[in-house]
Amino acid sequence: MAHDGPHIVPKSILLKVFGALIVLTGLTVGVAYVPLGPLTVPVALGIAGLKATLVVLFFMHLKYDNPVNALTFTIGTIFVVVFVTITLLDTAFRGDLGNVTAQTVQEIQAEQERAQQRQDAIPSDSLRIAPSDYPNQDRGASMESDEGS
Amino acid sequence: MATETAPAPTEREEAEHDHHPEHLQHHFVSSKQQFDSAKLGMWVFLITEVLLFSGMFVAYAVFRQWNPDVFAAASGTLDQAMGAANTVVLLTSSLTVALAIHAIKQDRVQRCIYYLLGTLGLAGGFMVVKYFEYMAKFEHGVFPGAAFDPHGAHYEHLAEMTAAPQFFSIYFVMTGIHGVHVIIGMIVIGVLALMAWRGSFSSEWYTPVELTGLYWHLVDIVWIFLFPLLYLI
Amino acid sequence: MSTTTQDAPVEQAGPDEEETNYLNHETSIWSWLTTKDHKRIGVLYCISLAVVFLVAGVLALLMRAELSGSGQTLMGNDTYNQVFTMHGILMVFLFLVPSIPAILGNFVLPLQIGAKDVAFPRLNLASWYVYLAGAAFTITALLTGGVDTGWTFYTPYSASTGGGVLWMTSAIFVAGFANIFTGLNFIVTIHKMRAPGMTWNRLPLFVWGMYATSIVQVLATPVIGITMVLLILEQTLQIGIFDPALGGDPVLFQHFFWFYSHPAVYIMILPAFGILSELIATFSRSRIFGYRAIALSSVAIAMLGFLVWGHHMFVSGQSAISSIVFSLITYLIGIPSGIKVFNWVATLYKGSIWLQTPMLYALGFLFMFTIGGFTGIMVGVLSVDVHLHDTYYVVGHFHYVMMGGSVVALLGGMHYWWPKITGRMYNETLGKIAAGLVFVGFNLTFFPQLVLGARGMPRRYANYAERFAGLHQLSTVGSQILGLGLFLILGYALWSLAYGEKAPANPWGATTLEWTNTTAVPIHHNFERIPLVTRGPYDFHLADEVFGGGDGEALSDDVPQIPDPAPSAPSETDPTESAGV
Amino acid sequence: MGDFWLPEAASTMAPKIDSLFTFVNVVSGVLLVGVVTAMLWFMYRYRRQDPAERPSPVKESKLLEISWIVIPTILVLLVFNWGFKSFVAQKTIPDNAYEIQVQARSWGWSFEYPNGVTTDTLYVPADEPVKTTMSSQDVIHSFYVPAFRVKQDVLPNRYTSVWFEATKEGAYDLFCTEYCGRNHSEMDAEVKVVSRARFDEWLESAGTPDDIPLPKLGEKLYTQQGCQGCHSLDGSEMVGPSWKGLYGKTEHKMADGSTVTADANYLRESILQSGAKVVDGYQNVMPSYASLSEREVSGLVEFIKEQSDKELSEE
Repeated sequence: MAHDGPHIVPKSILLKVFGALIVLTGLTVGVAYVPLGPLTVPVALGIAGLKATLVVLFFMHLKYDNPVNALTFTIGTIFVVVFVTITLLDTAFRGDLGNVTAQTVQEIQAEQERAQQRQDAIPSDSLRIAPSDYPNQDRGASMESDEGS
Repeated sequence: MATETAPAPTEREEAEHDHHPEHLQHHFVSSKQQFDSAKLGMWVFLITEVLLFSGMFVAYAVFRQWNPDVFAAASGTLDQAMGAANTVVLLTSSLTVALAIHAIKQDRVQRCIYYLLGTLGLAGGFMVVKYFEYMAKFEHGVFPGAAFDPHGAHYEHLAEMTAAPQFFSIYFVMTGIHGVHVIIGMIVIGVLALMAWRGSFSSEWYTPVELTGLYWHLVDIVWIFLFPLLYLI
Repeated sequence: MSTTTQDAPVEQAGPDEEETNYLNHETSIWSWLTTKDHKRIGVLYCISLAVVFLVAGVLALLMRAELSGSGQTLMGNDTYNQVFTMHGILMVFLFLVPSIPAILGNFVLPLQIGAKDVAFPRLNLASWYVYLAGAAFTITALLTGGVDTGWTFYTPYSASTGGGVLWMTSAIFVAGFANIFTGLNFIVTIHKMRAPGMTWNRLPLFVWGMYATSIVQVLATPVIGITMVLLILEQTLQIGIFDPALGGDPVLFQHFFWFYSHPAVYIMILPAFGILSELIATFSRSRIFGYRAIALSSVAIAMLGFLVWGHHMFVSGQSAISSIVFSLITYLIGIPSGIKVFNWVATLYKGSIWLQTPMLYALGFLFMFTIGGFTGIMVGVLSVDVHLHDTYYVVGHFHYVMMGGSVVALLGGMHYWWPKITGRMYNETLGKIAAGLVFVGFNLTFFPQLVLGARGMPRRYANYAERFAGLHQLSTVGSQILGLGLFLILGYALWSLAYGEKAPANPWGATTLEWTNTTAVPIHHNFERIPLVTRGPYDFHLADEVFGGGDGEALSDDVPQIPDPAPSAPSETDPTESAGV
Repeated sequence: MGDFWLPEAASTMAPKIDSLFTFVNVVSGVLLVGVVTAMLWFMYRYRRQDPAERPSPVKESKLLEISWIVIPTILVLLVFNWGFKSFVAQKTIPDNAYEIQVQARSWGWSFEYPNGVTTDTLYVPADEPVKTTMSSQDVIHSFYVPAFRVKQDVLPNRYTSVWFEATKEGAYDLFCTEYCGRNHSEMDAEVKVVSRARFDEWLESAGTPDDIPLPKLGEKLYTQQGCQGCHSLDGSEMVGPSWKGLYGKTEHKMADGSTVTADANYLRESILQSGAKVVDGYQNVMPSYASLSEREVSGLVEFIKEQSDKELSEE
């Protein structure tokens, strides 16, 4: 834990890390032009995470530092993940038991209007779309088609 | 852990300097204890920064998950070249800060000042690029919040999209708060360069440089995440 | 416990004269306003928080007075809404969250671990000033139209009302920094500033409680900061994150808000656990049963506390799956809390129980916190919470935890450390009477609220159906008894400052460093010599010198020191040389 | 015990919730008595009799510690499981539920039945699952019927739902439990549970017939649409301007400094586009009532007109 005198990271390592960071930046830009489908976000975040790790370990000396500092930082990042994940647990699953609609009122109204327009195109009064027709339509359905973006 | 406050280092340090170390505050036993405390304090401060940004990342994640198409389309209107250039600028500034600390640890004060000034220049460059990016958006009515009224060929299609204002609100808030951090960093680095020039730092005491370095790297890390999230995907 | 041999400190006056201590070594107002001494900052915080508590408490009495009748009795709806809003905001953000850490944490923590000060004394002082700035913003909010949003600021209501909302949110943003500074300071202090021999297993449980609290403060407070920033931007620039009219999601605001505000509950209660452990150990003169379980359960609660915020949102329109997950994790927190209660009761077993005022508060805490815990289990039940949510049951529940737990522990702690802070004893008889009034008044106020809530009385109602009137009146009477008790405390505390009997160094026969190794009122640098710790915090049977053959009254200079069993602790620098740095 | 603690149970869900409530209450009570008895006994038995008393430390018992980890864990998991099951039942809406649309606004409720009838009292048929589809026109409100043990926040941007099956005919309270501003505590309504036959009869007759006179229609809308929450008829100050003597006022001052004459067109515009002109001294908080039919708007205007006529005749 205790070191004798300040630990000095060799300049060569700093330069190598910098080189790696630049290469990874190029990579992440390049990858953005490759259609990866659902992997787009994970790949981008993965590369960013790798870059951040390099910065933390070498530029910020965490690799050579007191483990307490590393623990501190790790706990911080864990709680960011907790915050994001558990919030998404709600927002991604609205409408699961039917007590709340997945779509907003505005979206439902927009959809109703579109349905109305379709209806006007084919003159028929047999169709009536009520808000109650929508609640169970899961947001997941629209998610699947969107994931490629 | 239990031995962290063991008295051993003091005796050695006391032997090394027969005088009371200049920067040692009275309530610390040794310079090492003081340095370690400052550093742990900085790390704890850094995680508060991380959690401060986390709120905006959550907002981003939630709205992106609701409107993936809109976010992809809106992110397409950002200038990737400028974003990439800024990433490189910020990474380089991180390197120069690391080198400044490297230099001061070896008592190379002159070199440390150069590196600090280099960092300052790069940070300034970052802000200049940011300024042009913001201006290009404002010109076309791309504002955060209620003023959002995109026009012009590149942006027109945004007006049709329901969640485009959310994307740009999040974009401006995230990059704005990040920008504020850059400016604060610039001020502190400027002060450090001045202090270094006055000979305040040496390999014996360089805590402020080290701590500012940590802060600056964190600002860099935040940008490392902002860049792909906002510009690329 | 023993101390090292070292030349006597310079500033120490002879035994006959008035001793120099942290209170009188410098006396100008300026020396107080610029002090970096953790003890003085604790006192400054104590004064500011007492004022806030007084104001917020009077607001509570006004609320209860209004509710003594079903219709309008004292004030109109708008006034009532502002009153309960200010009561909530002041109590939560400006009193309970900072309370124990800022007053007792600041005063006691460095003493208990054998440090000369916290790690960053300047930051500590800054914390107090930032807190005052937050308070100033709050006053501005009141002057610019007031706030009637409830302390929760739920959107979109908060976006549409009250001229003071912007100022109030800024106040909370600013005051948050005060908590972050305190938490950061304590984490570093506990990690880096412990005296030689003060291993993690020898830390007093109050320190463990403060450690767990600080973790929560540091991790959670920035999130309320960014939430308030987003709320402010939403009102000024109309960025549509939370406001549905702008395309935002109001439930998302609740996630942001409770991500902080639920852990904030632990910021309030974890230090109370710490105080309770000190009180129970000292006044039953026995080692805390399950020391490790209590210490680690605090840290476990701190961590798990971040995973349960959604149990405030079972009927908010969040997805059912997240309600279920949140409910399950909520129960996991109930268990460590239960462990603590059982351990404290077990500590009493075969002890030597001394029923002084602080101990009365501790025992009262055990009763009320247990009710708070059980009612917490009740509102954590998914389907029952649907019925109880946003009723007086919830009001009763969190007052049992916050007031019956946190505030009662603070009162116990203040009585316990009062002699150390002021150097004077309070009046024991009045102390016991006040403790009784607080206990009776509290339960009479809040137990009827549990019943009211279960019967369907919604909270935040200025007027209510006639059938609820009886219980409401009972509650109002209770609040007046409670208020009487609290004013009595204020009265004899002030009296004691001027006329109280001089306190000995260790009136309770406690074994932690702040009692055993300092003078009656600690000196500016805390210890004449940095202590070397050789035993656990509650090893009463090993600490013969502590009692001096009696109940602690006799302790002070005439107690023979045990010969030094270990090598010298590091020599300290001359206190005069760096004084005030 | 249930009778002391809980309100009347009038839905199929209520007994289930009540039994769980009572179970938790009883177990908590038993444990509380245990803890307090132990505490008081130790307090008495081990009270300090001699200041020099120095008890020897008690050996910690692993068995004891494990037991008070394991037993509470089992208890809370039991309670969680029970609560989980009834929660799913609470939230899973039966397919055949009778649907009522609920609109919440500051500070009132309106209930719309499938045939378009709108009321400010909730009528529901007994012994039949009823589903409410709710949304809010302004801020968050919460739909709470204590007797049914149902509660659900009503959001401005989404539809939320609850369902219940009333078991006893009678009148029950409906409260708003999400704080919504000045008259939050007045935002209540009545739930009337009637037999299916009487419900059908009522629904048949409650429609707004086209032949009722316009001012009467307006008077009905005045309470139904919640106008009374903000606009008084007797000139007293509320959130919005009073309707007393409003019609025909010539120097009607606006927030932007201009003045208008409060004629029928102005009133119409204020109802349909509430933010178009804001009266001096008032906040722009009124929701738009663009959903009203042409006849309903005219009805309201006539009703407002009547308030001024009345004043004239009184003088």
